[in-house]
Amino acid sequence: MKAAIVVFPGSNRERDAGRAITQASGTAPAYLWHQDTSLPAGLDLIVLPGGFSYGDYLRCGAMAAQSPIMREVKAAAGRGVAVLGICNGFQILAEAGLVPGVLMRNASLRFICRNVHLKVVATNSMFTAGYAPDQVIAVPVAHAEGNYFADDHTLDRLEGEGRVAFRYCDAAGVVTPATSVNGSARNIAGVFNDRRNVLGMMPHPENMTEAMLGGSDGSALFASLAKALP
Amino acid sequence: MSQITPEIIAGHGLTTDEYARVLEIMGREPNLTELGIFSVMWSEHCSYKSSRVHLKTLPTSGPRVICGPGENAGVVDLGDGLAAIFKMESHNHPSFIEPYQGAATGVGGILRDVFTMGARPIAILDPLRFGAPDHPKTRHLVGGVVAGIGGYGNCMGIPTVGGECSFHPAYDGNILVNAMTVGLARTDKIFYSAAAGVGNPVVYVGSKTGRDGIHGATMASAEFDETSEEKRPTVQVGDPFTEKLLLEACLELMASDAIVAIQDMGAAGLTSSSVEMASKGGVGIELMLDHVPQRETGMTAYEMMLSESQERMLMILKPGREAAARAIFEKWGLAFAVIGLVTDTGRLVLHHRGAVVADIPVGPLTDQSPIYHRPWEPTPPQPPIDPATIAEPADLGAALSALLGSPDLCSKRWIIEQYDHLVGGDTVVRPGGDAALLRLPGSPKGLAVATDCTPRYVQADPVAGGAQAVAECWRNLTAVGGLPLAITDCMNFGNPERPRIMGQFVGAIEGMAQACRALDFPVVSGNVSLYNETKGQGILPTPAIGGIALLDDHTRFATIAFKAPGEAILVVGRTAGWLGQSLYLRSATGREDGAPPPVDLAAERRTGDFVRDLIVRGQVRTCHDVADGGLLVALAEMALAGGRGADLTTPPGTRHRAAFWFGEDQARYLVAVPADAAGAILAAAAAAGVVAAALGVTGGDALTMDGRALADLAALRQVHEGWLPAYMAQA
Amino acid sequence: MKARIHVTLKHGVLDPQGKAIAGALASLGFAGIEDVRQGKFLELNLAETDRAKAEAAVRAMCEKLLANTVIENYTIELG
Amino acid sequence: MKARIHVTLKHGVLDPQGKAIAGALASLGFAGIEDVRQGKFLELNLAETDRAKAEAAVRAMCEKLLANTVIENYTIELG
Ligand SMILES: Nc1ncnc2c1ncn2[C@@H]1O[C@H](COP(=O)(O)OP(=O)(O)O)[C@@H](O)[C@H]1O
Ligand SMILES: [Mg+2]
Repeated sequence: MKAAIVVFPGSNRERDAGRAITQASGTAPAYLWHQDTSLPAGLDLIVLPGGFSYGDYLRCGAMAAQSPIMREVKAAAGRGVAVLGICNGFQILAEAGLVPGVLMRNASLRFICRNVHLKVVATNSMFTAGYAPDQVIAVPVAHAEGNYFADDHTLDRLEGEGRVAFRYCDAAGVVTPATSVNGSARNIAGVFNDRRNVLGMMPHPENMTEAMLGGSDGSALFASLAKALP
Repeated sequence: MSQITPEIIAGHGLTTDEYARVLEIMGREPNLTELGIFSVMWSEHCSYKSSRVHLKTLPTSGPRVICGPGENAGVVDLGDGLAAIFKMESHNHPSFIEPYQGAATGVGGILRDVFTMGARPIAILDPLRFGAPDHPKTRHLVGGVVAGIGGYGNCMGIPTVGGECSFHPAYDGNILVNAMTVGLARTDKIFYSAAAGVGNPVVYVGSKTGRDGIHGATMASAEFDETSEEKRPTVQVGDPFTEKLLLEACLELMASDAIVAIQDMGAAGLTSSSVEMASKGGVGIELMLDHVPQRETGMTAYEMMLSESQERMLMILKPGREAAARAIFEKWGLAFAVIGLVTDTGRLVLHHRGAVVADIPVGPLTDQSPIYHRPWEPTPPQPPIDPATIAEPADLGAALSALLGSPDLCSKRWIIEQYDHLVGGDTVVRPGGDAALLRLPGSPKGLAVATDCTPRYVQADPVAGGAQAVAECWRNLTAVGGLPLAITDCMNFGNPERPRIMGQFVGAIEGMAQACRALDFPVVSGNVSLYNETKGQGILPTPAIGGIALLDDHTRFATIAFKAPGEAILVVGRTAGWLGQSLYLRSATGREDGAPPPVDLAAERRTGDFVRDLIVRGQVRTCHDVADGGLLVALAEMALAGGRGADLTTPPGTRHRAAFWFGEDQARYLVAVPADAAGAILAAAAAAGVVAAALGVTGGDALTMDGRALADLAALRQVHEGWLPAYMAQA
Repeated sequence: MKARIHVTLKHGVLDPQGKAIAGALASLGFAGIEDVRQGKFLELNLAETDRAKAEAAVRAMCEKLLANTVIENYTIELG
Repeated sequence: MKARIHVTLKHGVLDPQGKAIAGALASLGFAGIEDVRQGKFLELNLAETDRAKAEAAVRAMCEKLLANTVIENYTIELG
């Protein structure tokens, strides 16, 4: 798998993502700079990492979404290249219009860093194929603005098209408003674009890939990609 | 007519004697800019004039110490070419005035201290002390401070993995916001601040200079009065985004060999950085202030020299490296300007708008800064408390519940979860236990970090309390399996001009020095914050200690959580039942008195070495040190963390059950081990001269004692987890 | 020329901050607060002196960056 | 009654957001932007119908919660 991670000013989980990719695929990713105007040839996967691009100022992800490299990322997504946006990367994808919806302030208004449970809703993607349908996994979140919002029409469409990837739930897999850690509409933690080659998600699978760090439920996501994109 | 009136001198916090010394050094009357420079350099904050003679008595060297106090941060050898660089600092006064920005810029400042030496920061810790929960300001301060620390550290992408948070009315008017950063560097890539090389360029990088916090450094050294909330515009606003860029740009430049010396601009910004660089290098510095990147128009030399705008650094570059360095900083979108050069005059010379606006000999400015041997009085000892005079509680379980749900002992999850403690992907033991553990990237080793202090002990007996703070930090690091290497400190005290307060400071230093020596735990950096006093009411003396410890194998560690049912619970260390200054005494009787628990440093070391050895050899995976609240509180924390209970037995012959279970005797650990391993461990303890005894067995979903139910875990969890969120939810 | 821009959430879009502020005001004892909405207020200093050109430029800035037109409205005042 | 509140940073206080926005606008090709300051804009619906009482209440809300008067100024419009 030939992967690249885009570094924006203020990205801070690019090395975490790089480690998870290397573990899963045996190949270290390239790091790209937000001002690059072209992508390396033959990329299979582009990752927009977590962090605080532009300090989360104005709106999370808004300024990064306007970076020169995002034009290339959009074009690559259009060609079917896999694009994974984690946390701030999800916010950037949403601001760039690559996935629908917006990420608002957490309902508590506070930053939240803790393990949460996710239900894997859709396993028919190259990101999630390695999970069992409805599998409950534990991964951390670490964000202040992960409160997914879209209008009802959009939410209905996402659900109808099977484009909800993950939902916040409890340890038993029960999805209720109380388990929506940040207030996300319909407990949505991750969504696909219409071609399912772009995934935006708030939780951090890259920080849950080793038992030593408290669990390895995030590994299957990277392993799925490595398998789909040999 | 003289420009410098007695009012101006007093307004700059200089005494008549100090001003006389200024005149002597200058050989003429200083102008206002020069006076401002003397004033900040000679402030308590920059000159350590009240504390210096005593700080000198702390042990600061050891086989692993690469650089002790005196630089931006301390440097300790971790082996394999790696060094830990760390320091703690206070931002107390600014955080009281504006909690969010005060705390945020405190974190920003301590981060710069560490990365200015070439280290990538890997951990932040934040010891916090607030006033009484029912004081009208406390809730707002807690919310703002925690949000500010998270706001800065999270954005920087550095995990905040530990700290403290306690409450006491003595902090009502002076909260303590201390912040510690630990960074990692290569031993052959450490950067120092001594300027060198006549003609070398002096380079300014980072944010532009505005009129931020002018006189912040003198404010941090002045006692609070009721008008200080009026001094509002001196608050600085932090910009963690710019600091993140500054960090990456500095590390990128540091990978080359362009830098001769580098120094962050902290308190007293351009003044202290340029003076310290010149003074350490024994050279002069000449600055062209017109070239300083400025955010506001019409700034005077005085304002530029005293501005405390954040996120700035001063560097001396090798000649000819300016262009390469500029390219890096401009790539990261940061200001870069050559603003002066190193000279051989030994003088700080400032040019502005075509005139020399200051010309001061650097040597005398720093060497002849005032030093005070302030008069001090020892704290009168308090009598020990005989447990027999304290009534046994009707219900031990209710007493436990009251303690676990108290502001000081309740879970700090509400705080911990507002900090990104996972970014970096190296957090092996998360906050919430004794010490956090980080693995070192690309190495089998791990680094444990913790901060500790028990101010009520220091108040009652400064020497014992100072020793206890160091010992407790050493114990917390040991409890995860770390070999403690060195400490940093943040000495938070009241007004040193009061002999009683000065006596607390002197005593605490003496106790700390004893413990550092006995435990081979030298001080490599630190910070002093005096005048934490409002209307004559001083804080509890609070020498916060931050320590680091090394694990050769980061897979051999212990956590506090009970891991399996049926394990034997052992207490290692002697329990006498010490109630003086204990939280139980306060909770049960409202009393805050008596002598604090004695600190037996030899026993501390013997016990800790024994426990660490068990962890390192893989025989113990569950360990918790015993501190505030004694054995039963520690046991409850282990049960809650592991989600399983315990059946406990009071040792036969125990004279006072509450004293046994809640006493705060030092040098103790609780461990849980497979039942069939307990005998051998008890025998090994006896052979090592360490007191150890069985206390019970893990299992169930409650704590039971001597055959009777004590407390349900679910109920305990509710009181333990409930207090802080419920408190913060009130408006 | 100075531009003053108000960016507000569209009707029907959830406003967690506004909601939290309303709750906090109520618990501070302020009664009768029916609704709170929080938006942004931006002030720009522009070198441009031509009103029409400035207006067009600021509108483009809003569309491209300053507002997320999926959920936000904006208004521009020049002066 | 409706209250419109502007909360802006005091003069001379660093505005990291404004600074970053100005940089982003410049790199998007918008020239001649001399300065950007970001503030908050709040709209409140109040049950109160007496103008003087509403004004006093909103002022108290600003002092207590809505503005950080250490570094921010606020203005109130009622209507
Ligand atoms: N302000 C804080 N920030 C981060 N972690 C905190 C804070 N306060 C307490 N903690 C964490 O909560 C746990 C319990 O704290 P404390 O009771 O002070 O521990 P100990 O008694 O072992 O020193 C520790 O892991 C500590 O790091
Ligand atoms: Mg402990």
